[in-house]
Amino acid sequence: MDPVTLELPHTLQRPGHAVAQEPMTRPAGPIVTGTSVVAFKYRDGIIMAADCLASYGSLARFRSENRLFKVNETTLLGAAGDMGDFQYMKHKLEDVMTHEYDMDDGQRLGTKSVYKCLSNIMYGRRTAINPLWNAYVVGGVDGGERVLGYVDLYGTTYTADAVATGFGKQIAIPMLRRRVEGRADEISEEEAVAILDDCMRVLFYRDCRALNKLRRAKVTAQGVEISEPYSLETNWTYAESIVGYGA
Amino acid sequence: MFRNQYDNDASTWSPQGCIFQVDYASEAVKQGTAVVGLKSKSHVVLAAVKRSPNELASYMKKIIRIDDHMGIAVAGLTSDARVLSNYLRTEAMRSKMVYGRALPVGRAVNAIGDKAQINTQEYGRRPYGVGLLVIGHDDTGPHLYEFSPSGVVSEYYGYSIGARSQSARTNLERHFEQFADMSLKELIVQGLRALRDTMPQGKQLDSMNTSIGFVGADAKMTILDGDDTQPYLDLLDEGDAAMDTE
Amino acid sequence: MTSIGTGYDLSVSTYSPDGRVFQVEYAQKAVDNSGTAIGLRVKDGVVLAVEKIKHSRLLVPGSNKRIMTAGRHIGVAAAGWMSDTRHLVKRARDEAHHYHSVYKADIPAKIIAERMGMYVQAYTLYSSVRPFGVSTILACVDTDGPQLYMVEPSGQFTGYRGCAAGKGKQAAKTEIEKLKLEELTVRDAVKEAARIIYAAHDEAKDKLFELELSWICAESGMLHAHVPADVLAEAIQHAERSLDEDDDDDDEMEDEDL
Amino acid sequence: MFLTRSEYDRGVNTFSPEGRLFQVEYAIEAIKLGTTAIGIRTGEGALLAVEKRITSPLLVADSIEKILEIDGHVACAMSGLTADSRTMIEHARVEALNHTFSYQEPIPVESVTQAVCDLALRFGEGADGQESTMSRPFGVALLIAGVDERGPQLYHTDPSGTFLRYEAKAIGAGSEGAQSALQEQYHRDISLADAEVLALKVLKQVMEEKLSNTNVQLAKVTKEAGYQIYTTDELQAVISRM
Amino acid sequence: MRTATAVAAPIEAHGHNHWSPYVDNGGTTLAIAGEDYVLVASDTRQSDGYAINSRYEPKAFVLSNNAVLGTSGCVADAKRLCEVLEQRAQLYQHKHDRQISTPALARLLSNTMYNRRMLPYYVFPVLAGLDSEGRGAAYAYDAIGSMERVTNSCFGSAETLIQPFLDNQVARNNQRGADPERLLTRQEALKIAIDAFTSATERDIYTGDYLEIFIIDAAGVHKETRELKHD
Amino acid sequence: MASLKPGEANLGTTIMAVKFDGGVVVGADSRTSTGTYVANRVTDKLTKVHDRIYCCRSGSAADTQAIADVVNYHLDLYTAQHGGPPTVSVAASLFQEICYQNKGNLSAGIIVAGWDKHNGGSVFEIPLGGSLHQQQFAIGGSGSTYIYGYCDKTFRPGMSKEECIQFVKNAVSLAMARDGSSGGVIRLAVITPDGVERTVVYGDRLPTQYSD
Repeated sequence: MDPVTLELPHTLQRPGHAVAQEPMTRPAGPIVTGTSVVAFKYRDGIIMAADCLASYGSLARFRSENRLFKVNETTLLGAAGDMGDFQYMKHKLEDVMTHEYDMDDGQRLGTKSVYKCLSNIMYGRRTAINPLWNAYVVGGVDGGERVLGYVDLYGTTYTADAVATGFGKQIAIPMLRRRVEGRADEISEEEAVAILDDCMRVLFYRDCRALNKLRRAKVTAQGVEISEPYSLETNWTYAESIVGYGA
Repeated sequence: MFRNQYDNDASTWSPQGCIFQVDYASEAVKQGTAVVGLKSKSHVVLAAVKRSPNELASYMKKIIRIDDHMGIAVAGLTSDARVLSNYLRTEAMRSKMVYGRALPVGRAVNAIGDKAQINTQEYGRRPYGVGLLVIGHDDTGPHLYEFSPSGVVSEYYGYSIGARSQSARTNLERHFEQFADMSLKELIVQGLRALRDTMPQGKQLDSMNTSIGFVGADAKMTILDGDDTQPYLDLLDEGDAAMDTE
Repeated sequence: MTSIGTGYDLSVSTYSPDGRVFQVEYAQKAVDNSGTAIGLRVKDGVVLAVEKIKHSRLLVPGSNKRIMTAGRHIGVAAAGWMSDTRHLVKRARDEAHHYHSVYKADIPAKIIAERMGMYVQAYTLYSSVRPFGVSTILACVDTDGPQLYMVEPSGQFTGYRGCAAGKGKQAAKTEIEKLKLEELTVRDAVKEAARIIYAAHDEAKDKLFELELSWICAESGMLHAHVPADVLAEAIQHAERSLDEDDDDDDEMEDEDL
Repeated sequence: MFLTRSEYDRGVNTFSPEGRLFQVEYAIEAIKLGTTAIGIRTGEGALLAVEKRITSPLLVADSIEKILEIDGHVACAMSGLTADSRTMIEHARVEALNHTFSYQEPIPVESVTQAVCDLALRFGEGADGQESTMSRPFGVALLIAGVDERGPQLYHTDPSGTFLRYEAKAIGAGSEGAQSALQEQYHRDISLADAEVLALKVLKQVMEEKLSNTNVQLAKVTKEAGYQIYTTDELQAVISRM
Repeated sequence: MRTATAVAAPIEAHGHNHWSPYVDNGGTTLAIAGEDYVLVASDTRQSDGYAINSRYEPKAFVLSNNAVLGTSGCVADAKRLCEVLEQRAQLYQHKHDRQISTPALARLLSNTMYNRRMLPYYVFPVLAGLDSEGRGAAYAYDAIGSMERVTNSCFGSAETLIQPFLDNQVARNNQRGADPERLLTRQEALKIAIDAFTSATERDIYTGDYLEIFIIDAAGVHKETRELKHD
Repeated sequence: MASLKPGEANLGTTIMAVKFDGGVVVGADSRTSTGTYVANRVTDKLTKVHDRIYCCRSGSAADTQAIADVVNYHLDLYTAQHGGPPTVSVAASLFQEICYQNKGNLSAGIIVAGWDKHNGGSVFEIPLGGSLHQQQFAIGGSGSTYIYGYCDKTFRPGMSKEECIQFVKNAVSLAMARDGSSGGVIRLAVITPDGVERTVVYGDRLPTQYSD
């Protein structure tokens, strides 16, 4: 039986569809988008957070999305940018992991390998001028070593003690520079959670595309844990002291 | 005996449910000089006899490096071996490129096994006329595999293929329980000992016709030829001396 | 077989005067020469078992698997040519993968069996290829519960409660028919499967063999997986005990599969 | 013997029960019909010598080319169905040029040889898995002589697509006699000058007609001057030294 | 009017139709060739606009044949280019069963880059190793593979600050009474490389954090890492 | 992003689907516009793709119809092969596959809703960009932007079938009242195990609301 393939009938192919392959017509840009992902290393592993919002332009359209994805026992993926592309990537990674499972030969695909594979996909699409409109954060524990990496639609990759995407780069990273950089090994889980919540709170205050309903996840030697959605305490009291615009 | 009816191509079953072309291809393996492979907990070793038509000629290459963590020894049609080793090399590089990891040895041999299977099923092709011993070290430790023209691959503690390899296998069967804890050196000598049993009357192993390969947790794939093999050949004789005294 | 040598049996695209396709029957021979493989479908899962005949003690136990996985929730046990088996398993994986990529759902047992059947059958149509020398037993748990199918060299595929292929087919079948499969749990089935493989094993023909056992059940997270070591050991003990009861005492067996 | 063979020697891709590919072995036979060619490796350079069969006085001897340049530092002599060799040498030349283009360095001698052998194999699956392009093996053997940083080298290739490195090697009709002669008289530290004489001496033994400066061809590859084919006078000089 | 319809793309998506696949991640690499050695130095800061991505993301890579590839420009391209080069060097080794020489590698790199003429690697590499005579060899490239063997070269965000300094101190251009032929000693080269980066870090926001220095000689590759300013 | 070609019929629209225990209610307005001209005032934007699965189409009429046809074809094939009806999520996945793979060339925002025996009633949304989102209720089309407030305020999980029908009527009529690109009649379909009842609320019988 021929495997089913989905193709649109020719009636649908607009004139010039043939040249639709040619690069410049393609990039549509992100449509349904998620904002910041924030993550950093702490004593026992990696901690990461992302809110549950998928925006449609400025419309807060889907409010219980999960932007944190468990790739395998040791690897966690956080996604910002286009949700369609993220779903596509999830399927791709699932296929890779299924293949690994089928091999059934005691080999494990470590976080570094997942990160490499992910980066190749992103770079490949970028080089085809048909990028996946995402920025991803990969976190995991690979052979006892903590791995925290970033890759975006340009295929840019880097690893660091603290990584964030989008608005988080501007707002969370400076906070993390102070509280995490250089002391990742000392930070206990409680402290890590506190730091992370602070970052997410400020992002909620300052990022128009953020939502005060988020998920937290950690990767440790024990594996990957993704929390249920929760909300942060926020404080508005100083509004009282602001009257007029200072004239 | 009606074999000739059924043995002209690889896409015909015989009434007994075998494929003669594949059996014949296995004969080609027996025409090659013997190679031996064996593994310990930490290392895996190849030993091979090289053939040379006359004293003015160089010796046939028997051991080929695939990657830092993998190598093969060949018995049979060298040209087929080249096809397979090139394929293995590209697969190994692909694995590095795509996942940044050394190609798992088991997957490597299965890949060529699957490739060989196609040649045993389609008309106009022929089975590969070569057998391989594939050694390698990956996340799950050292491995030794045999690849045969039928496309079947099997993992062994120690094994031998090629001319008169049966006597080497008998030798290995006698000792394989000890392999696990052997040092690399002991393992090599043990391999040479098995290899020696395949030598025809009046011929023996020397630094010219012997080839040694090994790989392990702490050792990249290494191939020893010529004088580099001498120290181990010496150990081999010492070992015998020791045995005699016992 | 009468028309052997008459020339009607040289190509899979030739019928014999009595309307048989000999090449397919010959391929079946390859299956009958191989170690026994069985599958049991019980109330809470599926169990696969094979008798892996070993031609040498040098083989690494547990390697060279004859039961393989095709897409997490599907297990394939085979009797016949190992290299043909790998070819088919590869195809099964592709089918499972493709189905998932289109429907974002796991491929149901019936569909995978059907597609494999069609694939195998295609190799019985053209003189340029030969039929597969393997019968594959597909185990699967889908939305309709545990499923078991067997695909034969002819491309014929059938659903079973319990099935067997290979050397010990007959012996195994009679044993399986005695079981009340609907009442068994996978835990029992694992033991029974081991017993049946041991019973079907022919000491005289091949000395060395290894039992391979896999299952799909709650315990394996509804994924196809080889059974844990302890379960395997327990099953083997059970098998050997019941063999001794059938008073053919055989000490060699002990050290052979350990 | 011949009869039983014929069961399995139709297809290039059919194994005999002993696991042999007869078509290839027959192709190797074809070389025994060819003119004799000799190669000798010395410390100073590698030498090639061939016999030309001047079958008719009307024939322009120079038009028979049995030694050809592959690259500045590699040459080859051939025997057998020499027409086949053209394809192979063309391939070798291209490989050599590609290498120089890619790496700005001369191609190693062994690599050219390997390239030729890969082509020779294309009656079956290509070395990198390409589909086959020919329905019979080449019926020609080559002696490839060259110099690279490993020093002077001599290689012999046959239709089976396998090659070996040699100190001295003879191919063609007179190969048996010639090879044993070489094995008696060759020694590792032979000088190029002596090698020239040896080569011609051996050729002389196996040639029907009398050896002259027109019916043999001599060429050398040295580190200093690369590939050089001997002029009639140079050839005469060597002959007179015999 | 379209904006009133359901299918109007969200504001964010507009203006992406001429999306450029390139980013400049800043950073600087220099090379100085001597008689029997060659030196490569590069900082480890990776930035994206005003944001520092990582303080330690090396942009100089040791290749399997002991040559060093220093890069600058778009890291995605740089890393891939390095991988591709490694793989081709590996192929060379498989094919000719010997390690590729640095001059051969230099030519290979040039071809590799030119093969992507239509979508260039946005990288300005310097390749450093020893030539067949054992002399220090540095090769400088543009983004599409035009190459030149040089005694010194600097590419990247601080290029305009450092190159003139090298021209003067290494090549001795416009240096009265100096012998332009004399090559620097190892110590001199090291000193100049360090000074160059320390000063450039003061003026170029894209260069900083750490300095990695590779010295290649007959004995192999020696690497040392030093602090640069983190600001 | 593929925007509409001049003269291409556009479903500037209000579409909606709500899930209740035992089924779903889908609803839509009926206006098709080219520019500011109403090309069709009684369009049926509720398209059946299988016995118990419907989709509501917004975006280019041509695109969305073609997609619906393709999916319909594949669902029939599926039924034949599997000897049983597909789940709603399978249907939704097919829609997504097409919308995602061709996102550069399509302008389609689709709601897929229906009933199947494994998951009961379910509602999926596939906006531009081809992502897939399962929802309690979904609204789409240009009109939807005017009624998010009303819907978020009104919807409660576990509403009865009748409540859902009323909810859809009110929401769609409010959108039609404020969105120039939506209008005409309200078409409704209620999908339950027992079948599909389709009803129409005429343009002159719409729920009333403040309209000065």
